[in-house]
Amino acid sequence: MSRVEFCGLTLAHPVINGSGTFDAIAARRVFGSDLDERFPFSAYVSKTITLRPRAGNPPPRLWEASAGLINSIGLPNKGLRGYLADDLPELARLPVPLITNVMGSTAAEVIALVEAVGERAEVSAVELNVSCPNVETGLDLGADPASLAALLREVRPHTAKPLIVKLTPNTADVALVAAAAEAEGADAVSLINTLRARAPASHRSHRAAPGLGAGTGGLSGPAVYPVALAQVAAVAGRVGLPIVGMGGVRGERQARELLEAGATLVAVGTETFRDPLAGARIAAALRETPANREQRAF
Amino acid sequence: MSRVEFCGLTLAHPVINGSGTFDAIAARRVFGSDLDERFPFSAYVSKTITLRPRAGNPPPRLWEASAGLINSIGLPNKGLRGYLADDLPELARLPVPLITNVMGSTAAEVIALVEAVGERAEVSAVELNVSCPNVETGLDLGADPASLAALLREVRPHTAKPLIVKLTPNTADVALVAAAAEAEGADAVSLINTLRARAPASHRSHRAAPGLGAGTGGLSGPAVYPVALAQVAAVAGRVGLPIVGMGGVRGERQARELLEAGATLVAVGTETFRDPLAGARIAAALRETPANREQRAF
Amino acid sequence: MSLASLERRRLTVTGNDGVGAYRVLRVSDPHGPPPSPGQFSMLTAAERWGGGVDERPHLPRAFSVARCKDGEAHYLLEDVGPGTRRLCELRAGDEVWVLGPLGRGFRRPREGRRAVLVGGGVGIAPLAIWQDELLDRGAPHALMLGFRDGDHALGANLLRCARVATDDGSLGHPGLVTELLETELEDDPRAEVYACGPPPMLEAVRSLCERRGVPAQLALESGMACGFGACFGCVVPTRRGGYLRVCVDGPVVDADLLDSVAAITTGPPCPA
Amino acid sequence: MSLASLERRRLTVTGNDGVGAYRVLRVSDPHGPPPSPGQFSMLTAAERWGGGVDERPHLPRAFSVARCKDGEAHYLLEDVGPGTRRLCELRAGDEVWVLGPLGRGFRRPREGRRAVLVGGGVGIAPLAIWQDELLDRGAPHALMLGFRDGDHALGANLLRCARVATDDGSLGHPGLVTELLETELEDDPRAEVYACGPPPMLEAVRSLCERRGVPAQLALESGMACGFGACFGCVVPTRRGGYLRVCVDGPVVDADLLDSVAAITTGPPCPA
Ligand SMILES: Cc1cc2nc3c(=O)[nH]c(=O)nc-3n(C[C@H](O)[C@H](O)[C@H](O)COP(=O)(O)OP(=O)(O)OC[C@H]3O[C@@H](n4cnc5c(N)ncnc54)[C@H](O)[C@@H]3O)c2cc1C
Ligand SMILES: Cc1cc2nc3c(=O)[nH]c(=O)nc-3n(C[C@H](O)[C@H](O)[C@H](O)COP(=O)(O)OP(=O)(O)OC[C@H]3O[C@@H](n4cnc5c(N)ncnc54)[C@H](O)[C@@H]3O)c2cc1C
Ligand SMILES: Cc1cc2nc3c(=O)[nH]c(=O)nc-3n(C[C@H](O)[C@H](O)[C@H](O)COP(=O)(O)O)c2cc1C
Ligand SMILES: Cc1cc2nc3c(=O)[nH]c(=O)nc-3n(C[C@H](O)[C@H](O)[C@H](O)COP(=O)(O)O)c2cc1C
Ligand code: FES
Ligand code: FES
Repeated sequence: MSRVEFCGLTLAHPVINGSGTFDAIAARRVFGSDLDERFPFSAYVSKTITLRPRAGNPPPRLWEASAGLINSIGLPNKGLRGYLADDLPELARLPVPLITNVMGSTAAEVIALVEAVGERAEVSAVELNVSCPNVETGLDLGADPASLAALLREVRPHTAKPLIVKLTPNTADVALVAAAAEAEGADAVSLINTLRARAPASHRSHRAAPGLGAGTGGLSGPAVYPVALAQVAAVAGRVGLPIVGMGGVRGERQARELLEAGATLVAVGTETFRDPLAGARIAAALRETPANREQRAF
Repeated sequence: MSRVEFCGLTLAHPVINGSGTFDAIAARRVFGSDLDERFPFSAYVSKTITLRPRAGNPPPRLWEASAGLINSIGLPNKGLRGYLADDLPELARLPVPLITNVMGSTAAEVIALVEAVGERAEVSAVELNVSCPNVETGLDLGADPASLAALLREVRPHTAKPLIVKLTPNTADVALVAAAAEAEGADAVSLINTLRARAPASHRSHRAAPGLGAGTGGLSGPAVYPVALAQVAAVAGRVGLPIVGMGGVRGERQARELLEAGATLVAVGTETFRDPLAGARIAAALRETPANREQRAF
Repeated sequence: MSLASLERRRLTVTGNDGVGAYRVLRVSDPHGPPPSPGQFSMLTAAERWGGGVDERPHLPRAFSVARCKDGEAHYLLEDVGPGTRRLCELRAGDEVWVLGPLGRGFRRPREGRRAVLVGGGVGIAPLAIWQDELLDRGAPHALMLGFRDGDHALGANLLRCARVATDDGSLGHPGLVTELLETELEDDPRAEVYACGPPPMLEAVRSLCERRGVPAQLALESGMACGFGACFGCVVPTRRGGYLRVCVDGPVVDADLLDSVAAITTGPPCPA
Repeated sequence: MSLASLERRRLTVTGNDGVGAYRVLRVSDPHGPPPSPGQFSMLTAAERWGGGVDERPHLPRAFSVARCKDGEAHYLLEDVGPGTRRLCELRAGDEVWVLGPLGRGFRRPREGRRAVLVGGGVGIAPLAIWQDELLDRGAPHALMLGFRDGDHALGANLLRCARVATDDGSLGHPGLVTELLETELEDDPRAEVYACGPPPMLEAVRSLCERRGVPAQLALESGMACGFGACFGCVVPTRRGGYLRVCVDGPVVDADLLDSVAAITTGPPCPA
């Protein structure tokens, strides 16, 4: 398994990062030129960018769960202007295509983001986050086919770049939501985002404090993998769009199963925290064992 | 923590079983009188009973996941008539109150079940399963507030026994669904049922076969606990009904956290497979450490 | 048939010895209910159950009691995944949770029939304790065991007077153990067959016995979550339609309850 | 400041010795980038990471490099949960994944200032390697360490010429190490303080130094998932508003960046 076509891009392998789980700019500071020389992903997805800067949620932001992680990061980012001015030039130097993930709480906000990001030559595709459970947007736009359709109907015309819709898993029937995205002109869907979750109250300080500063958060990591596989398979059974499958990918096995279930690309999130080269490790394993794969297929 | 009031029942402690995770009749065959002498739960919830007998799904029915279990059991049961004739007399001999869990795919079916079960003196309460993801009912009745409301409006008048609605976690906003249950006269809600999940295709036999006979299944065990805690807290924040909290309870910690999040009872499912006395172990631990609990509360 | 206590018991490992490709885990259990041959236990390492490949094992694992001697229960282990791997690591002094004995074991041969024990791979385990009992009772019997190679065939040393077949011909009869069985039934049709092994072997035994009208008791395996009838996960289809639970209706079942054993082969976990 | 390789390295444990309530884990690392004092590594046991209480640990854990000597990196461990428990179990020959060195370490004292090292509990770890460097350079410095009791105070033997305070008075000054610091700053106001320890101690150091106008470098802790800026999970609030990431902006930060260290105390994991 080598080059992959995805939304008109030709990628060196099918493994990318999940939005918000790899800060390439910080990583360059930490790892120096090693970062660019061995960049683990075939495309780089930015953290979610919002119109205005956000500081993110108060700590604690992390809680380790059984075979997983609950986070309530709260989408800290410099805002659109800061992203375009400070981050984009740095990200453009990465050796892979750049996908910028954006989120807005109204159609107007989303349009502003998609237009501004989409017109930049450095950006190969736009991913629209309609699913982050950590943030009080009032509504979870992606939780229901009708509201997602309404949003996309307005947003879609505002960029010619490939538009990937990152679906929320916190919904009754994700395939219906994906079908709405397809009908309204999305170029791809990505899933799953984190499952809405809660960490127990922490009893470490004198007063009972929540284990997470924001009370609730999102669950990721191996614990969610069976849910991710079910949702990717359900979406693949319903729509013809390319799918970026993610959620609990730790190694080759999960990556291959998601691809077999219908994903075109897989994304790695939490596993990168354990091993910054996880993406490259998985890509190499996918490349090395096609024989094995055929053997298993008959 | 000792006696608990729940829907007019006085229970010896707050720990019961999750429906379908303990077959008291089989257990009596296996463990003899020990079963009744040390019955681990303060009430017994039956497996889901349907109008007609069901054989259940083809094997394989189990797949072990990271910190959890995927099952596609498919609600095997003797059907209403067999349950009433064969099982009810045996279950009535248990030393604890009996809750019978029922499921139907139409309001008429559910009414027939609720009436027939509710009129039996041996049955203390009826639990209505509107959430089982393993079974093709066409619709998942509990996935959406409106359809659940419509169902309950028809069903509620048909029994005077306490009616517990077992909600599905596979929904956009479980608190809204719980609110619908409350508005339509449910006496309690129980959650979470298993998360819709999929096991990988199995490569053990010569042809690639699904890891589960039925393709998809439901995820339970520690992996789902952070989702259960979030959903119980969300429901408790919205409705005044008593809540049976479950999903990944392994020990005292999770039980206590669910109770603190607003549950009146907790139910143990998958952990019972590991330790048949898990319910009793957890109940004892809850009883023994009230001091500790107060210490942690200031 | 012994009844298990509802309480799983925390017992101490007294030894763990390699026997060819297998290990024999010995657990001190002087006061436990005596298992009947063919019964099994659900085992969980008391420490670090979990944390293997894919964060497994999580659930307990089923193992036939292979022998019960001097206050110790023996289990024969084959490392096929995270659960068996962890149990294979245990050493004297480590502890295991044991729930059991569970299930229905072997029934004595019908009047006038001689026991013929047929085992394949790690499926020799319940035949060992069954042979112990037959020997105690002075009951005449035949024993034939199949293995994939010589290293596995060393497992035959755990039983007495076994005829051995190996797939690779490295020991005994080169070929399948069912070929030995065929000859045996040719010679003595008044047999009652007791078989345990991988599904294809069990299926061969089943259809052979069916053809010859010889009664057979098959010790089945199936992926189990609980072992005591709680999860309905361990089912196999029956001839009459519907399913039986291997943990409470078996693991030993009369062969004529089943249409075929092949249908079970997809079930995890179910080692060769 | 050394740069880490993007590849975590699988290294061999060369020893693990108890020192009072702590353990010193030694890892062979002759070719790794030399860590600067105050830098840390993310550690994961190569085998059986997971499977502890609540099926944890899952993520790697952060540990200050406590010493770097003879091709070995030393880590000082306190068993406070499933991750540290597992690492405490490792013995010579076992393997660990190491990502590092990470983060920003201590900066030299400003011109004309003398280093005063203040440690509490397991927070003495980065001070050990820092003292090694100060000794190498012949830089004059003072060292004071606080512990809860005598067993923990044995950790002071890992450094040289420490003044010790214990909460229970079993060794040295009965009371808080910040009381020793107060006297020290009284005597020599031209100090630069280097502190690492539990949040209440760091906060006491911070406010004391602020009151006295003494510069302080605080080695912070915070729950970390990644250690290299990827997760945005390890933040602490800054005086200017907003947050800094302890893993990439720290762990050593100038005290005047912070309004208070107390705000961090709720963060898991963050041992005494
Ligand atoms: C009644 C009975 C008696 C038995 N007696 C013995 C005995 O005496 N000795 C003995 O060695 N064994 C015995 N077994 C089999 C034993 O229980 C299994 O080998 C054991 O459960 C395997 O567990 P594992 O974690 O090592 O491997 P697993 O990985 O759980 O199972 C092994 C196989 O299952 C499949 N599998 C892979 N991933 C998964 C997954 N996520 N979930 C489920 N399956 C998966 C794979 O194909 C793998 O090869 C018995 C089983 C039963 C039911
Ligand atoms: C830069 C840096 C340097 C460090 N240096 C050292 C060092 O040199 N030596 C040293 O011993 N330690 C050091 N630490 C601390 C060390 O990283 C923690 O002690 C370790 O991560 C604890 O992991 P654990 O699994 O043992 O305990 P955990 O259980 O993960 O954490 C311990 C505490 O966290 C809370 N907690 C409980 N459950 C959870 C949960 N599910 N998720 C998250 N938190 C939970 C509890 O209150 C518990 O007491 C350092 C930390 C940092 C950030
Ligand atoms: C710490 C953290 C931060 C995340 N931030 C974002 C984000 O900014 N935008 C987004 O769309 N998804 C975000 N996600 C979700 C991931 O991209 C991914 O969908 C999810 O974690 C499942 O994959 P995993 O199990 O491999 O981590 C975040 C996840 C984590 C764990
Ligand atoms: C094997 C199995 C069978 C189940 N059968 C039923 C059922 O018949 N009816 C039902 O309402 N829930 C059923 N459930 C769901 C449980 O009652 C419970 O809601 C779920 O497993 C979460 O709890 P746990 O993590 O403690 O297992 C079943 C769960 C399992 C694992
Ligand atoms: S293993 Fe659970 S019913 Fe048989
Ligand atoms: S630990 Fe992940 S950003 Fe600091």
